[in-house]
This record gives sequence, structure tokens and C-alpha cells, in this order.
Amino acid sequence: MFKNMFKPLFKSKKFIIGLSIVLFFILLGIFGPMIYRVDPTEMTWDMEQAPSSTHPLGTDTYGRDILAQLLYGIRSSLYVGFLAALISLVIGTIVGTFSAVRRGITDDLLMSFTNIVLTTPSILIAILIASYLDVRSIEMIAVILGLFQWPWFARAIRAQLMSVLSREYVYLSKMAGYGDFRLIVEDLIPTIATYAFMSFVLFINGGIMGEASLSLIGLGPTEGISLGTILQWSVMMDAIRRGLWWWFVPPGIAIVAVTASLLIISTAMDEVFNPILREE
Amino acid sequence: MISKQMLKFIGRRLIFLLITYIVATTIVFILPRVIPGNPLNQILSRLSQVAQANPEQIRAAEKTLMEQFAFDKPWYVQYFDFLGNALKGDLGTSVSYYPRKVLDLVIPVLPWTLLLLLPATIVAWFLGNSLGALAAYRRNSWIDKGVLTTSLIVSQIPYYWLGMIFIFFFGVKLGILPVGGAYSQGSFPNWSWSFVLDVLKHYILPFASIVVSAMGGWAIGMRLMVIYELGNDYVRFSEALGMNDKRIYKYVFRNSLLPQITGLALSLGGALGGALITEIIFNYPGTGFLLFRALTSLDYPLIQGIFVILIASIYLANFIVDFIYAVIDPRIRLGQEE
Amino acid sequence: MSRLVVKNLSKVFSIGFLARRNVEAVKNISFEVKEKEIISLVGESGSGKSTTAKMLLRLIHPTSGKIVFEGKDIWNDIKTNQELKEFRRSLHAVFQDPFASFNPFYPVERTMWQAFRLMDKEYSKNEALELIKDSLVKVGLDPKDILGKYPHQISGGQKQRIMIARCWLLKPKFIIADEPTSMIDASSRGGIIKLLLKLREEQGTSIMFITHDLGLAYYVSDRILVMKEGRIVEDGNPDDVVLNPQHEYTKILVGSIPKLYRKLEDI
Amino acid sequence: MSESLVKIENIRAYYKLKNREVKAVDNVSFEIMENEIIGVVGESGCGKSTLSNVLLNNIIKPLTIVGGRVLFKSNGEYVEISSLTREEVRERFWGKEMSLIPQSAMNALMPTIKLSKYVEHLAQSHGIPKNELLKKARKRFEDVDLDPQWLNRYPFELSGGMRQRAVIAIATLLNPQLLIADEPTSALDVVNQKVFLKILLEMKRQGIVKSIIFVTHDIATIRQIADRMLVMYAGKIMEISPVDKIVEKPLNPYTEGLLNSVLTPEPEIKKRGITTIPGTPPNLIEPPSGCRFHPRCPKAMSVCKEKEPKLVEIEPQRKVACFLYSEERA
Repeated sequence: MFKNMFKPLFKSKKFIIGLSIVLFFILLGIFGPMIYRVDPTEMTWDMEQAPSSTHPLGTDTYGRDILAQLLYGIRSSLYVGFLAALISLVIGTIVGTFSAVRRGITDDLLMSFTNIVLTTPSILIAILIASYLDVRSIEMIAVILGLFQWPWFARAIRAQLMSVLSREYVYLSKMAGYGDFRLIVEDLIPTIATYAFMSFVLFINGGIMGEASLSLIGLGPTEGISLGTILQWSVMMDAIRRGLWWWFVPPGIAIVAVTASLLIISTAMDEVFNPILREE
Repeated sequence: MISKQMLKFIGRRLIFLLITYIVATTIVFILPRVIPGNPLNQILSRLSQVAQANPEQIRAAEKTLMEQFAFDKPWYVQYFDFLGNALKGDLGTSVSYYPRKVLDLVIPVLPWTLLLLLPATIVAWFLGNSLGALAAYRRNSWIDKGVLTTSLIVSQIPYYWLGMIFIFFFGVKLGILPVGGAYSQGSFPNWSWSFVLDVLKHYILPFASIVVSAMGGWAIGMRLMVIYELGNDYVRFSEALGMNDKRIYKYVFRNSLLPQITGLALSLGGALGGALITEIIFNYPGTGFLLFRALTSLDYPLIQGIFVILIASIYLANFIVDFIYAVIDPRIRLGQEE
Repeated sequence: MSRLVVKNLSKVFSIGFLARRNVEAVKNISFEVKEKEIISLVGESGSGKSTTAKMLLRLIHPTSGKIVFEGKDIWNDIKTNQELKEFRRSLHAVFQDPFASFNPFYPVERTMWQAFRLMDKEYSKNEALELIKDSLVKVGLDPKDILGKYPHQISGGQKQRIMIARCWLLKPKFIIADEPTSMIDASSRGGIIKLLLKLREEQGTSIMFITHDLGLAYYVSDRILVMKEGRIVEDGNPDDVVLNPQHEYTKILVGSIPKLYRKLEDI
Repeated sequence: MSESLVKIENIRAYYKLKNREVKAVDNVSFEIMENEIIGVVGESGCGKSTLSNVLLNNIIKPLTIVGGRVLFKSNGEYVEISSLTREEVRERFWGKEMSLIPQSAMNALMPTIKLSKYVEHLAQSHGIPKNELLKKARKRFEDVDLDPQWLNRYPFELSGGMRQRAVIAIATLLNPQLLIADEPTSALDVVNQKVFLKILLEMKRQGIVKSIIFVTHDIATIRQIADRMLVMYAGKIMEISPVDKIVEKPLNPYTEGLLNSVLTPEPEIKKRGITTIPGTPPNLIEPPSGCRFHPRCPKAMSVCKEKEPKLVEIEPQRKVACFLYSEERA
């Protein structure tokens, strides 16, 4: 069923390019640290060195290897992204589905709540929460970010389900004695699957960007290295004004490459699945 | 001309935003109270770990925090005191700038943030939408492909990282623009030409980094809106009546722009977050910079105060945008749509 | 004996959150349908005819009133799963939009496999497949052309025939046909109608057409109910309703429909 | 006998897709006379909407004119509009000489400006003084039984039927010679449909428009307003004749099939019964050989499979493409 559905995607140049870049970074995050076995926290006397053969991306103020940091950073940034996306997806799906299926007061209340979260600047709340936490694990950061980026998704899911629920095949399934659960699994989920996948991809972006933002103001994970923390260190040591470009340029490029590729994937999916954008 | 329907719409939005504001301030209230352990002790012990804190400051902090959080009273008394004070504009006393009031600290820096955020956001919105519309009108041409691809990438550049690159390139490498601050060190704010010029010079890079990275998102969204809009029946009908292209494009632009106005309201929060960090990167003396100072010195009253004020400004801006939207879109003004 | 009795049926939808508004979709309607009878509920969109159909199908709950099918109140007397199954099998539907009647993610025969959930007897997979093929042939389709196809690969007429094939499997006592021909081409319309009529002849099925097409209603039904703004404004045999309408609305309706053999007056 | 307003000669309009062609309109010739309403009927996918685009020269890729020409009479001379670009035709003819009532006329008005503003913009586009056109619009609104006050409103303030009437009023503001109505009534309830047809007839009677081409799948509607009926099947014209004669005695078996599937509330229909044309319309990428209708035709002969019947006049004013009526009947 899904195989047929996703086939046309692989004809889209955009999708292939986006997917290749993302896969490259995922592989880099998983296997990079295994292959490039340099401890990113080990301080050496090679301080603030420009890229060379011993340190392909140079070193920071404490002589730590930037490439090693970057590989670990990609790993944890992707991890934060995925985790935050998963949380957003679950909350959004639950809220959206409940709203659409239950209607009435449940719907009104859930949607008012959704709108409140939507209007409230999530990054500010994230900053506030993070500021009260003494120790912040990577997972905690993902939860904080995941808790606030679901509202637009919940609204879209609700709208889609509302329209599906008034389609006749849903009535026909109900008339064949389908219970709510079976109906959701067989008739509703496939319909929202592509949209959910596209949104998941964008949620990952939100997670990666959010982590970087929190880190930059010193509220990132207190343990481990992420792309955001590398940037934060470079800002703290004023690497920019001192011209240590190899310190702050690579993590930014990594962020932009991953998030832009994910966005390109989602755009390509939209172009393939959305009849109005489809090109013959 | 303000009609009854419009008042109704505006009234509904106002009530909604008030509720939202109460929810947000409630979060501010609840957070320190749900963090496990005795939060006051925890805050104080963390405060003493921060290098700058000396015993005198810690005692001052203890005093203000006791006042602020008033843990000895029942929670509902605490809550209403908190809400009441927040409404009165009494946001407590800063710890790190003791004994200065939070409000007195925030008010002077707020204009700098607004000066940076508002023009940059509006310019980015306008440029992005124009580019997006242009791409959609010339769909599948090289302009379209160029705009779309560039936007897809540029929209994903965080404001602050673009800021870093700009500082490095224009400030450090080329040395043509200042590398930070809102004005040259040693000069004091006044209304002389030289000072205004100095401010403008410092303004260019942070402004440009926000505009450039915010533009892409608008362009992508607008391109889609216009493509949808071009498929509408009124376009075909107008063409068939011999209406000229320029006018039809104006129609399409107008109708596509309306949803983008609502989008602007919703994006303000994210934009503010980005601008705050951009300020930190540029040492720009705005709210973001103050927040950063408050965070590093664990000045909780100040953090909370900044939060409450920023959220309020966002909601206010939201409300203004809603108002403009209601004036511009006749369907809202005359009450066709909810 | 009447197969279906509808008494004082009403449906009120309430919309809006803070300022709740009530919309009366169906206002106190009553009618009966006999065994083997074909009855048409005619009305423009928004007249409440589709809401009525959904209440009869036990898909939405009426605000007030009673629907008694085969002597049982469908909202109060059906308690066990077994009874519900029995009801669903006996009262089935064919819907308006052949494109919306099929979930695009599944092969078209899914709708027929679903029918077996309502049967009392257990069938093996092979037996079931044979039955499906038989009923496809019954509705004039070649199983080869249909099985394994996805909805976008077959025509609207074919889809509508598959829906009727589902009814052939279930052999319901009552079919509600909600605009069964409004979205398919004129040249295949006759076939669909004939299939439904055949079902009535062979199985004694009662059929209720829900339609805006007075021509269809006039042609097929034993009785026509005209609905406007939630009320039944005219109830009678087709010749009376069409050739000698009583209610003002029916007069206007009949007077506005373009005819083939006569020109409309005052045009 | 009046002259023809439009001459369509051997027009072939294909949708050229990546690796296939959809022959939506294939070698079609007919004329639209001055002062006539011509009804185009056919089932979905027969090419009737493409035909209306060809008439307007609204040719947007992938639609391509592969052959033939369309001549439009303007100021007493025939202009070959099919050799002009879409933009040229649009500039010179649209709105002034030919106009369109689109399929979903209810949504055809620019939603966020007042109707009067729209009329002013239209005047600007055509270089006419605003007030002159506004005055005309007010008059035209009265013609279609709408209070001119509605001009000062936004489209969404009007009901569906009113919007439809406003669309006709605006579409005919510049007295176009040819009005193309593309399934204009399908979204309306029957009462408003009738009003619409009435207005259309009135427009022609008053000479506001000269000729109307009305595209629909509903023969009964054509019967009410058209002088001639053109029956299309799979991109071809099967029959073109005066409406009365077709209803009385259809010549082409396809026309007969279509007529026999009409369901209107009339005793004749009940007596006659309703029949179905077996099979389904062919795809237009690889249409059947010979007569395109032969696989479904109850009267098909062996010649039908091999040769394509020509559209020939077999009675005065009656043209049919069918071997039943031609010499080649073997």
C-alpha cells in the first residue's frame, strides 16, 4: 500500500537531493565518531589552530578538535530533533484526532487550548523553563522543545480528519461494523500519513533550531556537545571578532544543510502529493 | 469605518488574547513552584555558585526572592498577588542590579529591541512576499526555481548565525562595518546627526541578518498562496473579460497577502526569539542582551519580568495585526467569516 | 406491514462555541415505507434529505423522534452487537459520490470484503472470493477488470456498480440510495437504476432514493416525498406530485425543471 | 440566412504530455451563426470544455493546437484567431468580442473588492471612461433583475443566484458578439437555473450578445434554449442539427442513446423507458479505429471499424457523422 504511494517521490529530483544530504548527515552522526576517533573534550596544546592535516577543522581555545566536536554535535542535534519531533507528532496527533472525532465541547476546548499555545511564543517559554532547570539533559531539552511546536499540526490534522470523516467511505466502513479504533487505523491514519510525515520532517527542523537557540543563550544541554553548544563556546570566546572562522562556520553549515534538506524533502513531497502543485 | 461585525471580531480576539495572557503569566507563576525541592534554597545555592555573587548580594537576593515568591502564604494568595502586581506593572526588584526595579531596567532597553525587530520583520515580510509572488507568477521559470531554491536554503539559516557570518565578513575581514553594539563605545545617546549616523551604521548588520534569513520563509509561503490563488475562478473570469494582467496580478497579490498578515502575527514570537539571540551576538543593548545578563546571574525576578513584558508585547502586536487585518479584509469587516 | 416507520423525526445541529446557534436540519418528519416499495425523498441541497438518510442509517443521532425498522426502534431496541450486525446487514446504503465512496489507499474490492463482517456465517477466504466474483458478475462487471484495481483506475459507473455488488452480497431488506446517479454520466445512469430495480424484484428489497433529481424520482418510485427546509411539503404518488402538484414549492420546482419534450413556459 | 460568426475548420487540439497526447478535440469543423444559440452536449471527457477553450483561443500548455483554424468575424472581416497568440486574442477580443461565463460562476467574482470597483477596473483595462461603464453596469444589473445598489457591495454579500446574475451582467457589459457559457448551471438549484436561462435568452433577444455557445451535459437544458445542438463524443462531432429535429428523431446512434438516457419528469419518458449505452467512453490517448463510437454502438457495421465517417449534411441543416446515412454503407 505505502510502497505504491511513495514510488512517485523517487522521481522528484528535489526529494532525492534532500534525502541524500539528510542521510549523509545521519550516517555522519552515527558512524562519524566511530571512524574519526578523537575525543572532542580532550584539551591539547594546539590552541586555536586553523584547519590542518592533524586537525582537519582546526581547534578551539582549549585545543579541542573541532571536527570531533562537530561529529558529536551532529549526532546529538539530530537526536534532539528526532525526539522533539516525535513528541510534537504524538501530542499533535492526539489533540487533532480527539478534536475531530469527538467534536462539540471537547473540540472547542482543545482548539482554544491549541490556539493559546500557538499564539504564545514557544521559544520564550522554553527559555523560561530551561532557566529553572539546574541540570539539563539532551532529552530534557527535546521535551521542552517538543511540548510547544505541535499546535499548527494539530489544527491541520483536525481539518483533514474532519474532511475525511465526512467522506462516504468512512460511512461505509462504519456501516460494515467498524469500531472507532479500526476506523482510525484503517481509514484515517493512511489519509493523514503523508501529511504527518511532512510535518515530522519540519518538527525535526524546529528541534534542531530550538536546541541551537537555547544553547546560544546558555540554556542548552549541560552535558554533551551539540551544534548549539559549539556555537555558544565560539561566541563566549569571541571567535567571530577574532577571526576564528573554522570554529563557528562548520556547525552553522551543518545546521543549515540538515534543516534545509529536510525542508526540501517536505516541499518535494508536497509537490508530489498535492494535486494543485503537481506538474505533468 | 468600524462596523458592528468588526467590533465583534476585535472583541473576540481581545478576549482570547487576555485569556492567553493570563495563561502565560500563570505559567510564569507555576514554574518555580513545580520545580522539585525547595526552589528558593536551590536558587540561592546556585546563586552563590555564580562567581560574581557576594554575601551582601545573596542576602539582598534572599530578601527580594522572599518578597517575590512569598512561599509562606497559601498558593492562591500568592497567585492573585502575583497577577495583581503584574497588572500594576510591579514586576519586583532585580537581584543582580539590586535595588533597581525590574520595570526600570526593562523599559530603557525595550526600544532597542523594537527598533531592531519591527522594521526588520516588516521589511522581510514585504520583500519575501513580493519575491514569492514574483516566483509564482513566473511559475517554473528560472526566476521561480532560483527564488524557491534560495528561499528553501536561506529560510533555514538562523538569524544569529547569519549575524556571525556578517560580523566576520563585513566587520572583521572587510572592516567596513562595526562588529557590535548599537553605537560606538564612548558616545552617549543624543539626537545629533553624527550619533544617528553612528547608530545606523551599527544597525545595518543585525538588521540585514534578520531580514535576509526571515525573507525566505515568507517567499516560500507566498509562492504557494499565489499558486493556489491563481487557480481561482475569478482569475479565469477576469482574464476572459479582457482585464489586463497587471490588474489581475494585483488582485491575486492582494488576496494572497491577506492570510500572510495573520501569518505575520503568529510569526512574531519566533522572530522575537531570533532577535533576542541576534542582540547577544551583536552586543546590541536590547532586551535580549539584558535577558542574557539576567540568565547568567540567575536574576529570576528580572527573567520573569522580561518574560512577562515580552509576552505582553507579543500579544499587543498580535492584536494590532488582527485589527489591521479586520480593516483590510472586507469579509471580516462585514462579518462573513468567523 | 411497514418495513420502516419514521415518526416525528427532528435533527438540530448546534454550532459555535461562545455564541451557540441552533440549526434545524430536519423538522418533525414522519413517513412509512412498505415492503418492496420504492420511495424517493426529493429536495435541493440543504433541504435536510441527506441528514435524514444519515439518521436512518444510524450514522447520526436524531434530536427527537423515532425510527422503527422491522419493528425495532433502531436507537433504543438494538442493544447487542449481534442485533447491530443484523440491522446493518438489513439496512444498507449506496452513496452519491463514487469517488468518495472508496478509500484511495485500498483496492476497490475492500468494500466487498467489508460486507463479510456483517454476515452470520463464516466463509473461508476462497468461498468469500467466489461470492465476490459472483456478485460482480451480477452487476455486470468482469471480476478480471475490477479485482486488485485502485479507485482511480476504474470509472465512476463501475464504482457505483461495485457499491451495488456489495448490496448483492448482503441482500439487505432496505437500501438507501443517496443520489446514486448524480455524479456519473447520463449514459450509464440507466444501468445503475436497473440494477437497483432488479434487486427489488429478486429480493423484495425496499429502496429509498435520496435525490434532487425529480426526473429520477418520477421514473423509479412508487411514492415521492418532497422536502424543503427540513420539512416534508408534499407526499404522494409520482404522477400526482409531478403532474398535479399541490404545494407551492413543488409547483415551482416542477415548473423550473428543464424538460425534453416540452418547452418551459415563460422562458 | 444569417452569416456565420465563427468558423471552426478541422481543428485539432491535443494535450501534449511528456510521452503521450490526449486528442481532446480531433478534426472538428462547424460554424456558429450570427443570432443563434448553439448547445454543445457530451459526456465528461468528450472534449467539450477543450472546445470552449479553443473558441477563446485560451491555449495554455500542455494544450496545443495541432492543426486547423478558427475564424472569428470582427468588423465584417474574418480574423484567423487560431494563428494569433493567446495574448493577442486576449488583448483584442476577450471581453469585447467574446466573453465567458465560467463553470462555477458563483465564485467567479473577485472576492475582496466591491463590484463597482471591479467594473471600474474593467473600464480601465479597456480604456473606457469609468462612469460610462458604471452607468452601463447599473442598467445591465436592472436587465438581469438585480437592484443596481448591489454594485456597491462585495460579492460575498450576494446570494448564490444573485452572484450568478451579476456574473452574466458583467460578462456582457461590453456587448460581446459571442458568449461562451461553460456548464454554467451545474452548481445552481433548478429554480435559479431557470432564471439563468431566461436571462440568457433575454440577452440574445435584446441583441446584447449575438450568439451563445452553451456547453453542458444536460440535453434537457439545451432543449430549452438552443437553436442547434452539437453532439460530441471522444473529441469528435457526431451530429449537429436543429434541436427540435434531434429530439424528434436523432440520427446518430450515439445521439439516440444519449436522448434515451435522459430522465426528466415527463410521462413520455416513463412510457419510453430509459436505456443505457453499454461500455465506457474510450481514452483519448489511443482512441478506437474508424468511428470512435463503434465499440459501443448497437448498429455498428464492419465499415465502422475501418473507416472514419465524415460529418456530412444529409438533410437541410442536419449533419451527421455515421455510415448509416452515407454512400459508403456497404
